[in-house]
Amino acid sequence: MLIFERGVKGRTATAQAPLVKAEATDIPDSLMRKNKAALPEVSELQVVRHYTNLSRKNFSIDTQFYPLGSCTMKYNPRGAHRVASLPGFLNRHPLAPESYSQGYLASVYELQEILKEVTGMAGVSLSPMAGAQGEFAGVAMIRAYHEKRGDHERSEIIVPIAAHGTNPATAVMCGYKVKEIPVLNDGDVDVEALKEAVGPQTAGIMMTNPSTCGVFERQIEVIAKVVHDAGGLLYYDGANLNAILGKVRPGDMGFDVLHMNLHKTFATPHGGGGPGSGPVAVGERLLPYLPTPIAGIEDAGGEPDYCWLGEEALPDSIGRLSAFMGNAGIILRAYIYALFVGRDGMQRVSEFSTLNANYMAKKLADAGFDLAYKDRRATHEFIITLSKQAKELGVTAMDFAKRLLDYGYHAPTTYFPLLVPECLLIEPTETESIDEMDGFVDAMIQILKEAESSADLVKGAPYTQPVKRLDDVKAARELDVSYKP
Amino acid sequence: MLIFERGVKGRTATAQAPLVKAEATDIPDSLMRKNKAALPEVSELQVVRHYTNLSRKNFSIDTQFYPLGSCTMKYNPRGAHRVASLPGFLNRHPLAPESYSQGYLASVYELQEILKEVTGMAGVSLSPMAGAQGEFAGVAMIRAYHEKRGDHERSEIIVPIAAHGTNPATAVMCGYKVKEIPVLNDGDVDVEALKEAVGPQTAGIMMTNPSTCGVFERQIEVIAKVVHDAGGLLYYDGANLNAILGKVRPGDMGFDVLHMNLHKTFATPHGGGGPGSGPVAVGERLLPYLPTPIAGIEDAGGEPDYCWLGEEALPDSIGRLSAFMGNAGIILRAYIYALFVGRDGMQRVSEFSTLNANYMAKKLADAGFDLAYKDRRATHEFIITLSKQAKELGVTAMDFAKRLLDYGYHAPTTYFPLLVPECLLIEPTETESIDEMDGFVDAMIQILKEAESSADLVKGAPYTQPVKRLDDVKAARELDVSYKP
Amino acid sequence: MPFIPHTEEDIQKMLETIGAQSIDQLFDEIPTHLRAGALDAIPPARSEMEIMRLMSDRAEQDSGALCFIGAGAYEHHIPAAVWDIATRGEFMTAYTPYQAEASQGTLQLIYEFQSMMTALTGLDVSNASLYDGASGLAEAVLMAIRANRKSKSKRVLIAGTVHPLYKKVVNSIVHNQQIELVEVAFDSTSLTTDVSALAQYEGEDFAALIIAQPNFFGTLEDIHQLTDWAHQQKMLVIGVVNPTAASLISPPGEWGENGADIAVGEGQPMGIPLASGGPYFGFICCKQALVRQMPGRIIGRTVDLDGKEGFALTLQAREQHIRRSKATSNICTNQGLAVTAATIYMSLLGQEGIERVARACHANTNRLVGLLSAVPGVEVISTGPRFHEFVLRLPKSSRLVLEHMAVQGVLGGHDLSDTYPDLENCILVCVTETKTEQDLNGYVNALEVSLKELETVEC
Amino acid sequence: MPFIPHTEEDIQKMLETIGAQSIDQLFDEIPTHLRAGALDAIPPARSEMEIMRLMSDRAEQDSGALCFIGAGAYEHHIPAAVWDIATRGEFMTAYTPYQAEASQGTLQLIYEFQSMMTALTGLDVSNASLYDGASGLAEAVLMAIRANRKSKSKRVLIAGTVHPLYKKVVNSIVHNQQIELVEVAFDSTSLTTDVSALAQYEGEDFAALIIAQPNFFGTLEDIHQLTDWAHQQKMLVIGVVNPTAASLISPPGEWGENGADIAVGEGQPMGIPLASGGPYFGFICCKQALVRQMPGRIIGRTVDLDGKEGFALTLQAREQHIRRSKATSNICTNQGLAVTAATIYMSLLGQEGIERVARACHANTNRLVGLLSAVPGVEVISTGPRFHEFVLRLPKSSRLVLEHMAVQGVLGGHDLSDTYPDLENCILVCVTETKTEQDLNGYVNALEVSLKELETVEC
Repeated sequence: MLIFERGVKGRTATAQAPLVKAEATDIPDSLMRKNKAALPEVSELQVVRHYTNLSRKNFSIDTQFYPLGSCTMKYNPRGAHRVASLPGFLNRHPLAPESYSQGYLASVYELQEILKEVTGMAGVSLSPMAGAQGEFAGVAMIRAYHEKRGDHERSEIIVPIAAHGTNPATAVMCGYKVKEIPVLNDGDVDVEALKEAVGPQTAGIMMTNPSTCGVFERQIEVIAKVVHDAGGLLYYDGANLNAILGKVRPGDMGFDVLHMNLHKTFATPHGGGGPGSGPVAVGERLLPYLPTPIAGIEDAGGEPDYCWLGEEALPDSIGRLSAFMGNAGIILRAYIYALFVGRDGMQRVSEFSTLNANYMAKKLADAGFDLAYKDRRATHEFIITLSKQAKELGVTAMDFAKRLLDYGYHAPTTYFPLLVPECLLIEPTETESIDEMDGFVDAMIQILKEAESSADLVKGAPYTQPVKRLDDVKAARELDVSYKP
Repeated sequence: MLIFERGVKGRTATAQAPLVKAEATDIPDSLMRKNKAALPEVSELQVVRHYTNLSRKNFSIDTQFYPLGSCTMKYNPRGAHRVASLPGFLNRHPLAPESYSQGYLASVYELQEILKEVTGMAGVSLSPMAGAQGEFAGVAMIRAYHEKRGDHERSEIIVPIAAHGTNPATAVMCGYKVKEIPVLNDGDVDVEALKEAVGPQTAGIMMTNPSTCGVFERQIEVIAKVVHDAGGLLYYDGANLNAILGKVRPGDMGFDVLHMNLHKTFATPHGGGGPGSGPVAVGERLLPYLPTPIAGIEDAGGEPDYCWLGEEALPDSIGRLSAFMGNAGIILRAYIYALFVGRDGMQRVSEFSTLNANYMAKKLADAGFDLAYKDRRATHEFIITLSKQAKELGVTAMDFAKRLLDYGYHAPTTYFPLLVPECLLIEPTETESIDEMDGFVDAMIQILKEAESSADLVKGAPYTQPVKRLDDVKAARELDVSYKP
Repeated sequence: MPFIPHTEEDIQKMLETIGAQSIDQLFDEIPTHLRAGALDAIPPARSEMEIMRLMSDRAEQDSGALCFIGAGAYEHHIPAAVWDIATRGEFMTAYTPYQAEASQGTLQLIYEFQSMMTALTGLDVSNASLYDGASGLAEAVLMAIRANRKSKSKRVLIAGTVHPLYKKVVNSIVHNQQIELVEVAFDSTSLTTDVSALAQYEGEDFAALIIAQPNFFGTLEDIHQLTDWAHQQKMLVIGVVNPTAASLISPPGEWGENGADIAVGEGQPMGIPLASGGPYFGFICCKQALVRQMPGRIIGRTVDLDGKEGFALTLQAREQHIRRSKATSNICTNQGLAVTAATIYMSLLGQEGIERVARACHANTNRLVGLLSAVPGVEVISTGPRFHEFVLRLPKSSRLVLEHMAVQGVLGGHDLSDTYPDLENCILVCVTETKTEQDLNGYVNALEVSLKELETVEC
Repeated sequence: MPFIPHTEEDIQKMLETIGAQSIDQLFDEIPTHLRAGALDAIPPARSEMEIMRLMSDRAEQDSGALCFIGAGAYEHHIPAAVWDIATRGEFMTAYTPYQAEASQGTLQLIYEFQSMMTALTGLDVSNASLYDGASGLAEAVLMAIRANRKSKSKRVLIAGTVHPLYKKVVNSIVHNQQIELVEVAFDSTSLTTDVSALAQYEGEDFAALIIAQPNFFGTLEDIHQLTDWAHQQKMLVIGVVNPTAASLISPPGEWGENGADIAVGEGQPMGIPLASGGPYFGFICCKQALVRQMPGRIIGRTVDLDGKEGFALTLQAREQHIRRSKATSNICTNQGLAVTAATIYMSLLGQEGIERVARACHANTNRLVGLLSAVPGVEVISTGPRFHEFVLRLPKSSRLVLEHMAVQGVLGGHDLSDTYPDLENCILVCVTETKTEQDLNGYVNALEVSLKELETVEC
């Protein structure tokens, strides 16, 4: 039942609005609203109950193992949430003077320093509000760099075929054409194809490493040389940074710019689809182009004095990407997470996420599932392909995914990357215990047995959720995207 | 699965304890702990996930209609919880000096004034930590009063048979014998029996009004006269105060002392069984005996200065009932609720809880259910008796209660009061909407139909909860009250 | 190891299963010389207790001022229930609802959100949110250019009264696609967009006209005239609106003869704390005909195998994970958690409640304007009908006055001097429903004291 | 009408159903002259926004001091997860788990709580909690009198080193049943209970001996000797213990040859904020043989119709709602929500974590004692092994010194002068793991400044 349907005309949650209804006689009638907005008319208890119960219809990290590949669904420390929710932080106006901002600015500045160190880059801007905006900022900086040098012929961004959809979409938003290059059977980029693809038209390449195939790109240094030699720059998509955090630094691999997904690698809550935060880090060459604002420091001896660096300080910046300075609350949470984890903890993140992924991969392989890249080490995630099961039993990756819900596990990412058929991309993260992983593997084995003995059971799943499989075609054809009373 | 069973030796939630393990060499070995306590050894995520999931196995006001008679399960304002959780309130030490207590004391003092006004009494102490402790305080004051006057012969407390079990248990804890008196068929106390029961041995009477029969005691003034004439005092059990809040005041009915259940009438969360808070209010005669401490005021002109009144100020007090001053956080929440509701809102509480109860009673009666007191007005709650159904269909009040859970409604109170067979005591409270009540009535009608067509279905309920009906006999016989690894 | 549950025994067991000697061996495909060294610039790990202490002190540093700054982010009362429920683990720690059956909570909530936004804006459809109001406007511009079939132009007219930071953000985002923003000068007396200023653009090809209501100065534009003019010129109309104000004043769907085509804005006033600027959320609504050009996620209502109502992501063919380089935007995440809070906020307040908030803001603002008329030397120069902000001209350096007021614990407003040379020593002042009579007097007092202090200094 | 959902239309519809003309008519059984008039002493209703503002100011008034007071309530770090989860609606707004099938969350949690408390105390069984430590001790006294089959006495021996407020509370609660507490004098040098002081009671009939470990002064008693003495005298032993300390020092179950019989204490240190004194919770544990004499709720593990594990209230025949006047206590509610928090706290910390907390408290306390040795004129008079409190004798009026320290933002300790004539100008100081090196120096500094100020005043 929709919240609207719980309402009746005239019902209100009285305590929540001013008790007196003030006059507004000085506004001309023609500028006043004619028809009242058809918002819900409900009591406070109804709202609390409705949304509490809605929340109970979700899977989440706090309730389930959620091995969604490429999404890094790790534990979101409650302490980070608590600290970021201190009234002093929640009530600060984004345009408050620096005299009322030192606490926030100190935290932001220190996070910038931490991110520089852990990525091996020379500068950081925290302002992009999500991974995709970070990508945009990164490619826009590549563009600004070429333009500043008067190199106007570079019109193409190279993207391996396994890349996230945001990569090509971003390149287009920055006014580039996209050239896709193939990936070999072992998951590495086809370097020969890359060599053919590069040229004076090459602005840069967008890559992740480890790639979305869940393997480390072994030719990364060759790739960097090929692209750099052609005059292009290397963009690192930080979606998979969790796999190498503190272990290998993008800067050391030859990347010129990268974004990070703080909501993944730095464990801030995903919130059912956001907010995220997608800071960018750059090498020396791109420093002048970082998006504004950035936290700076004026060290006049004694206590440091923090300040905002804007257009004046960075005249060649690609500019501002949000009205204020990005998803501040997420930035704070990431900073707090970094304080929790600390210097030594950074590489533990990659070590234990890698250990977990390799463990699960091995257990699943032993149970008869096909790994997509079985001769490779898994990184923090790995892919199994259910092509055999789809062919022999008629049970697809989607069916396995839906049936897993009945067993109380969120499904891994399905059908991504696009180049592996019937695949599940599985990322356990470092915060899950062996017990949870064993439970998941047992469920997969059980589902395989079910698929063998009663395929329809699996194909009809899920059975235990608030709804069964939904009619997506109807959703698109008979578009109903808002309630009409 | 128990939290203990999720643990493995050596696992810890590292961030939550000091990172360094300090020495304690100055404590003699003989005084040190020999065997480590077998507490869970789990990760932070495991704890969060375990208890989040456990919570999901509860019914609660925030998720369900919860018409549990005599328990006043109304909406617990989130705002009261938020305000009471302000760091300034949470971090105040109970023994902090008054200079660091003015904010808290002002709130407590004002709540005392509000409760005096709404009960019609002369003094209030907030220190009892629950209804039962409030009862204890009340009866102990009655005893102190008689003793102070040298009236040592009064050894009995009279209790109507419909009373809560805490009433007689309390009388005994105060060193009294209990004399039970009957209740008439119309729900009122048998005044003739009362007249016979009173005498020089009568210390007082403990009553609720409205009684647990869900009706207003019409003879209350006669009762008061009979008891007072015999030299006894009248104790008002505030369990049902919601029914008359702001409408009739216990002080005006002739009661000498009462306790209130703030967690009921003043809408503080019940917390799965507590904490509660059971302030006592008294008339002039009992003022000297109030339990300590009480918030007082020193009005030296200008800003008021609040202070604690302890033994020195109240030398005849029955003393202290808690180490500090009771369930302060609950007291704060109740104060905040009183601010929300305000002067005019007090009697709306009783009006709308009464309206709701009478509405539901009528709807159920119309649907063929038997009201226990059908010729009486319902108060804030009412009783239906399923004797007929039990006899004719073999389906008991317990069966109805369990089946209601399957329909998503918490069951009303069952088999209380003891004098009505196969009863359900139903209290909707004023915060529920007509829709929820209609849904409940529809469910009752549905269950009645089920009982008529397939009694076993109802007798086997619930089916949709985490467990089916539990074996209480085994629980008591093969006592397992703590996990042994 | 904070947050990592592995015991030594677990590790050994797992390595045995894998057949590896050590965790380090799992990284053997990575060239050794690429391995990172010690990360000295990162401080050592701290316990939660230590972090709480450190950060409480920092939060304290930023606290305590009475805030009269608005300029795109507004202090409102946020009911306690809003974040109590929005931060339940099931909402807060869920991912994008890709597995619809296991995400009905988030999906239904977003559907309800979309419905509320269309109700408030008076338009037909809404998406599931964008990053913030400013980037939302950039998406609206891209959308309008795609959607306007009557125009091939990559130029867009924008009122000079639109938030200056929004203009910057839009430019950052769209300029690489050779899209040009052409700014319409505003009337520096009325601080509104004079329809006569548009005359010069008549007959030119623009994809859209962007208007803000209330505008950046808090003043109300004559949106009906502006909208009708743009439609006559075959432009789409993009309205930048404040959702609180929309409950009181004419919403985009009611502008002019046919209503605006697209409405965008900052969702922050709907239950989102100021929080240093985010996470907020941008909203975007449009007429039904434009729905397939809308960027970002959209949730639709449908049925399951049993015909039972359910909710799912829909029209995904517009999005990057399907369309890749041909998507309507590269946007992926929305601001789900903020939307969750906003949906609860709008449910709790309803039309009646939001309107009361809007009216209280408006009345308080006018009250402060009234009090300021008694302060010698200052002048409220935005005299037209306003919502909850106004422009105040100071007799002294606005920078210095604001600094002096801040020392007294009053953030007196947002300085306009740098951005608008015509508005020297002017500040933008905002008063919401949160301000009491005492607060308003506090403002006046801090202002008077500051002016006096500056007087003295100059002597 | 805050929190009341009824519209005028709802009301009319309901009255029609009932067949009444007005709501007032529903009260027609109540004599009119009993109706209350206007409740003028109650302020008019306020909105949540107004209440938040008022109460934030009040909370602020009570904030900001560094607290070194213990004396039965202790400041510890409380992990954020504890109350985030404990206050989920399903825990916070549920009632007593009378409908077991719909309350398995609370029931299992309490079962786990009981298990943790028995693990910490080293005893066999625990109940679901009592109101607080002090009233818990009163219940333990009543229980011991019922349970001790070897004694018919209604007298109980209590060490003089037990918390003075506990003694008062016990007396308030039990004296009406003609129960007498006989206090054992303590050694004013060692601030412990000297076994030799017990000699005078040998051969007398007492139902129990009550000992606190650590005792009120923070000093450790020789609990093994005391326990064995009491058992030889056929008394039961009731231990009053601090659960944090119990992770480090000998728990009641390990005292003497046979262990204490009953352990009670204040549960507050297990994740409950100081919060002006409550809600806290009392715990009570005992040997298996005494379980049927235990007051309050007890949860047991059992199976359902399908043989599946489940949890339910058990041994209810002890309780007031069944046994009425013959119940073991009149207690009805427990402190469920506090227990919920404590259970999450104990899970997060575990034995290792609680022990680290205990060790850090102990080390910090000794550190402050060390620093104080350099302050002229003051003397730490509790010299024996301690946990996290000590007694400091001041060279000036303890009341004045504490007042002066408070002005400097340091709550220097709890004044013992009034309660213990032998301890004139002595204060009880507590240091927990929350205090940093800087805090300890701050203490010393505030103390020195205060002493100096008082010196000056007297000149």
